[in-house]
Amino acid sequence: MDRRNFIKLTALTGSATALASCGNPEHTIIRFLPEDELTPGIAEWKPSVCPLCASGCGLTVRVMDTDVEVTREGQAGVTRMAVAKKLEGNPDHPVSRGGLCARGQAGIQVTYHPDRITQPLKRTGNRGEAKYEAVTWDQAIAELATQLDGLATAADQKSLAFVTARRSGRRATLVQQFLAKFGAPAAMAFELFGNDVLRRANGLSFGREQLPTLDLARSRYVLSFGADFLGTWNSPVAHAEAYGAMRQGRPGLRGSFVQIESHMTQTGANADEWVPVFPGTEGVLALGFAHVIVHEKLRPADAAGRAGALIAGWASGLEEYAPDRVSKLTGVTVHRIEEIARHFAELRPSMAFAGGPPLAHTNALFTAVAVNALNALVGNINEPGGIFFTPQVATADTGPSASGAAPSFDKLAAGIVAGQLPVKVLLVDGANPVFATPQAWKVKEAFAKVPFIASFGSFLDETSAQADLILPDHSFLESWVEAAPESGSLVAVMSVAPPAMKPLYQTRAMGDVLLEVGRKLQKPLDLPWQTYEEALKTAIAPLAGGKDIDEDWFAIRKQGGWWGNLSKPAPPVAAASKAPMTFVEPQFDGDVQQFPFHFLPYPSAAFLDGSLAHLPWLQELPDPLTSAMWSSWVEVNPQTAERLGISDRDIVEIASAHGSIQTAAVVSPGLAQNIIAMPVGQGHSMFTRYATGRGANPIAILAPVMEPETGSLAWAATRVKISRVGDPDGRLILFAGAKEEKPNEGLR
Amino acid sequence: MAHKWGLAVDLDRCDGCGACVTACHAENNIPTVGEMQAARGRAMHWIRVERYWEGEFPNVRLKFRPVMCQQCDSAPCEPVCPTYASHHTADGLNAQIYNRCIGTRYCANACPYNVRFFDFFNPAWDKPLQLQLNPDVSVREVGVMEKCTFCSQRILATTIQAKAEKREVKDGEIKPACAQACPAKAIVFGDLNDPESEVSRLAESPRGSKLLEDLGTRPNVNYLQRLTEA
Amino acid sequence: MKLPNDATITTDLLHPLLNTSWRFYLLVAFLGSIVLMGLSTWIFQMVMGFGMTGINNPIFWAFYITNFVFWIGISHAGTLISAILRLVNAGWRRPVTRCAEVITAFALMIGALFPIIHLGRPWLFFWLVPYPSSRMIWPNFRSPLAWDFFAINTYLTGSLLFLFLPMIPDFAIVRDHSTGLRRKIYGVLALGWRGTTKQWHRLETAMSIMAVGIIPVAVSVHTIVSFDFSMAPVPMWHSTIFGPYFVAGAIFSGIAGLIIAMATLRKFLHLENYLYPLHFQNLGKLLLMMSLLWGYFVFNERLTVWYGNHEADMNVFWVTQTGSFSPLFWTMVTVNFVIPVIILGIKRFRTITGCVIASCGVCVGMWLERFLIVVPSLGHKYLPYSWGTYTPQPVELLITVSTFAAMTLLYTLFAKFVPIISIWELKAGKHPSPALFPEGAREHPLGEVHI
Amino acid sequence: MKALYAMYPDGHAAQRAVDGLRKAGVTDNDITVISAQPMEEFNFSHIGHKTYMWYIACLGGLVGFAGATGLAYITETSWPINTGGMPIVSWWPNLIIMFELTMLGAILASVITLIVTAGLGRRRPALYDPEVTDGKILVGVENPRDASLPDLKKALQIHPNISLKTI
Repeated sequence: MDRRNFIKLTALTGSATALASCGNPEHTIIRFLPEDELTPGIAEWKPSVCPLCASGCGLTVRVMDTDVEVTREGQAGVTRMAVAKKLEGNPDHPVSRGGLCARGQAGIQVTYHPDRITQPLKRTGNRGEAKYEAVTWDQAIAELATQLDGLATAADQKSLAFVTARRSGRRATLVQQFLAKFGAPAAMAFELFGNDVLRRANGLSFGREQLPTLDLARSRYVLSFGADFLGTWNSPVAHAEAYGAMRQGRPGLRGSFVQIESHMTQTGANADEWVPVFPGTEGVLALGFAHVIVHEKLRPADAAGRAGALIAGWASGLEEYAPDRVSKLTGVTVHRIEEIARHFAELRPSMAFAGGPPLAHTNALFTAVAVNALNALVGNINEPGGIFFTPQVATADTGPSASGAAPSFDKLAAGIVAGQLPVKVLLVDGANPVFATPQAWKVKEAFAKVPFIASFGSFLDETSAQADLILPDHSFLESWVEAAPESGSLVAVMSVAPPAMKPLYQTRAMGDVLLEVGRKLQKPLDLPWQTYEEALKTAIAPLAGGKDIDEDWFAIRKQGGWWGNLSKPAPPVAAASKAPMTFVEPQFDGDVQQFPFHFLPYPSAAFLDGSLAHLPWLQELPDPLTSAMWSSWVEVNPQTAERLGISDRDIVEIASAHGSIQTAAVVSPGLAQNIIAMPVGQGHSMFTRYATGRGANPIAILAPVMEPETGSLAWAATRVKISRVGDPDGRLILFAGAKEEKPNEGLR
Repeated sequence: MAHKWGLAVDLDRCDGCGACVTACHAENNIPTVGEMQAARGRAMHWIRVERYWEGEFPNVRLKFRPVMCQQCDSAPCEPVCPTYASHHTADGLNAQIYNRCIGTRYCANACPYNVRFFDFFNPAWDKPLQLQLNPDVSVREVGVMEKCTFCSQRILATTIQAKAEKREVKDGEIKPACAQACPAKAIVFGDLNDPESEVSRLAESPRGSKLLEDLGTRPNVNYLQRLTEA
Repeated sequence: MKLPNDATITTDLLHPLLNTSWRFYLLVAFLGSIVLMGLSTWIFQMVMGFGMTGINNPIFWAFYITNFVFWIGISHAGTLISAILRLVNAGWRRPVTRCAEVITAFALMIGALFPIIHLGRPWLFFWLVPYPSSRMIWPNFRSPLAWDFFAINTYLTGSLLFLFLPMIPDFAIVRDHSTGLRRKIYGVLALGWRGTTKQWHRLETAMSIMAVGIIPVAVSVHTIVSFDFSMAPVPMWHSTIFGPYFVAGAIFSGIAGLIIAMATLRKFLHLENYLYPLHFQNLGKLLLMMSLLWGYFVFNERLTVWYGNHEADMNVFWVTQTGSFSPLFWTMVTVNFVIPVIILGIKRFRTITGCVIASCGVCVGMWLERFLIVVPSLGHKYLPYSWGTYTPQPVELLITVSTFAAMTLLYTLFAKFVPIISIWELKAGKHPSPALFPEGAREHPLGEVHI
Repeated sequence: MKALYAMYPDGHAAQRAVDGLRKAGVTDNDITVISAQPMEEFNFSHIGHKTYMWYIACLGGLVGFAGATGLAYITETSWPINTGGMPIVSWWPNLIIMFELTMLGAILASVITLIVTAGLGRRRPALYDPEVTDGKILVGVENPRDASLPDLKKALQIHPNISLKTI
């Protein structure tokens, strides 16, 4: 692809000054007056919020004055600016509690990324060609407005679609209001590793359609079904902080932790007991535990209440989940089942939770509900050391609701391709569906059929490259940023923070752009706010419940958000009627003979679903288990590798019924013989100089298998075959020393 | 009374997430060497999270161990340096004076922990990534050795502050980047000369041990073993 | 074969100085170009950055240090050997000493260059020199590298003087047999030597003092080079055997180098009348002894490590015995021990050709030995997570090759401008001191004593 | 007349000439014998073999040792750097440097003695004859007293076809 031109274009001003500054900058570059008074060399700490994942950790940003090359009114020059130097966890924030994960630390590179889009762009070449010309904001906004007016005049507002990654917070509210007022269907929140199944299950079992908050710190026995809760799942920083406390925070009392999964994750590596199971049978195992507990009279069956009622045969003692049968189904020994069950019931407070691969099978909802029932049976819900549900701040305020719910993303794509869903204008914010969806979904083809696509992205990724118009958002350090954490805190949290620094480029906050477009339309939408900040303030300032809203607002933005007990927390939703569920074998795509291996893609520790692959620090961060840097790989069990003649670093081909990819092999003892696992994140065809054309993307070959209840992708339900196709070619870079160097083993 | 800075790393808290590694890069202006150089074994991580597999599937275990400069009391890296670039500070750190270093790389050979890194090229940052550089830490030029400093810039800033306020440095007041970032609070920094400090308290722990103790390097980093069962 | 008399000795040995063939220029041009290539490679490396080499974390030393130790080893041929032979007054030394001492001088110069080439910032090498800098920061005398600096400089100075003093009378001879500019130059070099009995006595005394002094220095130099390794707590480096091990290895490779040099001279300068098979046989015997000694040391080193069975040591041990480095290791054993012992142990094979073949093998083998000491240990220190591997890069190969060319070039030039065999010492062979030889005993001009 | 000398074909002749000169009452110090190589087996070659070079060499060694000790001590104390509990002045390592400089001192001392006592590198023209390098042996007397000339001539004229030379 033609990245070179793109850089030339976007970094027009930057590179011009860069060239000019060869030699003596003082003489060749205009020096603008600093906009604000600075104390040279003195660091200032400003609050912010980490937007890189849904956890919504609070940050403190170290800000210092520095010479920055900027353009003002098209004039290149150097100015003295207060810019961010380092991100730390906000010690007062109830989610991050002063800690920050590797991804959060690297977040600062989003702002300073050399390939950021610095101004509005209009497509000149074909879609995906990434040929753009610079336009002014007025032109860009006018363009978008005319497109929307076009829909309005044709009374075709329904064919405006909005794809985003966020599901909560004021930003979502603003989008939702915009769409509703315009008359379009609600926004589609697309996450590859979404947790819709778990939310649904929690809704069914406990009346809370949200992710659980784990009170690890006070727990004595933790039972995790496949959840990589210390690495990538839910709210890792909060979990890690609590995990530390669970292990060594209480003198004389060390909580123990059992990980049940089919592929060793970073979390599993820390477990006291690591229990591999056959993929998709975690729910059975949970019920096996429940069976033991009930039969040994450790707890009465009815203790599970509503959660237990969702499992067929619960009241009658779960006869079909007797340990020996469960043992056959899951591959866990009877003895072990009984032992873990007893510990779980006796070492209270205890907790169990499911996440990740177990909830990415066709029987995911059953698994989740089963684990919930196990929890409820032992009485771990809303108990210290158990599972909590963070009270949610109601950020969606009254107003017209979107006309009609959004279709799930695969349906949208299919609809467009089939021509049943004529989407005329598509707005994309923060999501990269072209990369993060199975090829079988034909998302790219779908986008090709959409007449007009506008993206708010800061980088040219696979999806932005399809856009006709790019309206680059600020980086989170340059704009108002907020998050309404769904979990990770025992009290209600609303993180919000003002810009930590001035914008480096001609970018604009997406919220403000939407508001302006709304004003610029022929039939203005009269949204209730003039600015994004106002939208935040109106909803968040009242939380403090003080007299002077401005004072409250000042205090809130100063500490980086509001947290505390809500005056009137939302009540649990009423029990949805649901027929009791029973275990059904998970369905896998691909014939067992032809595709003998379970294919397990997992969010990589560095890049999650691939949205962070453009950050050099994360590219060079050794993977916790394989120590791989700058590359992607596939993990194979040693026996399997020996059988197939595969050794470390060999190039292998992984083929499913829906495509094939090639990557390097890592022989790892951390998974069963019939499973191969591969991290998601690399394999971008276009995502800045650091990620483009690096490694392979396992999502591409996934089968379009859905979890029937929620319609979310069952990304662990694909079967593949693997074969050695080449010698090591150096594409796999390991930080750890070579394993070969144990030549004496043969001799001893 | 002089300080004696030390670390305690609680391996029972550490979950191997690698936050410390990135934090160290951010704080100390450590360049990312890029794909080509990383492939040639020149990736620079002043702190690395070592992981060791034990056993075979299904009875497989994994152990993490963050390894940074152990700031040894009798450091093998110091006497071998012909120019005193690698020397001992009054508060017990193994300091590296980049400007004195002529790049014999002898110190790196002598270091049993392999925590010293060599600048094979002048560091480069694609503009404007250089805006992130920490002004308190010098950028190392080609041909010199660099290593973990326990974030001496932070130690210095705080001690100066304390002096200005005519008081002692409080325990926990200084936090190296790795300790500050660590979500699990597995890394604790403090003054080993102060018996009240948390790091001294942890050093007393029966789980405590030092890395490659038998080499007689007398490290100032205490590793608290990870327990195996409840 | 006719025995040379005083007149023929002078004419034969001055012949290469006084007339030059086109082959000489060709050779010099060829070698010179290689040397220039080496220099430019070094400059390239400095400009582009040290990363041009194959050095990495944790293998911080490799080719350059190997070459350093190798050349210092070669340098142990001359001065040490000729000093010993002088002290025991072995007559057969007379034609040998100078070409041996020359090796020392040049090998030292080249060897001493490598620690500088290998520096990350070579332009600051002078910080190793103890001079009163502005902040009065002196070199660290605890560092084995500082010891190297002193030892090598002492040895170099001593060797150069040791080489130069016996050349003075020969310069006088050249002076008297030449005219014009050449006469002037050699006149200066001859320092107005006349050859009075007093001068001869002083010269002889000085030489014997130097001989006594230079031997311990030579031993110390390679011991200190071995300290560079044995002072560091690195698996299989931290060993007390390294001192003698290195000295033995140095003399071993030194003799090999000497044999090769002598054979070449004999062939190209037609010195068949001066360098006899006898000399090669004597040196061959010496080489055989050193080969056995070397084998003994290697056996000691390996056996003690294997019995000690310390985990870190054993990793390195197995990597060299059966692992990725084993091909190099067993090649080394073959060419350093098996082949020399066979060739030199059997009298029939101990011919000039045989000696040369064995010597070439030994040179290769000793280079490998140093490489196998440096790299595998660094690649396999205590924490397996930080292990590494090493592949040499073009710059290292080019610079290494060019130093061999440099050695040959310097040697060629020397043989061109200085009588490569000490004329006066040959002649002096005819006038043995009665103190050393009983009445009626007669020393053959080429060394054998007949009673 | 600066000097009176004659060239002799071999050591025996030279020996006779030297003996003659001695009979004529010339002291060894005034007799100059020049040959292309040392001729240990002839008595005349022992003229002027007395020397203190060995003692001077030892002296040089001592100087070198002292110098090294001083250098080590002064440099190590001039910048009292923190060595982490190790001695500022560490004698074991310093011994190595002392040893090297000791030997260097000895070597330089002996070379200097050689140059000075053997009168090397002096500019003033001295009694010499290039024929020496062809194997002839020069025996002569520098700055002879005119009175003694006849005796000297007789002593040197051991054979009719020996031609006396003067400069």
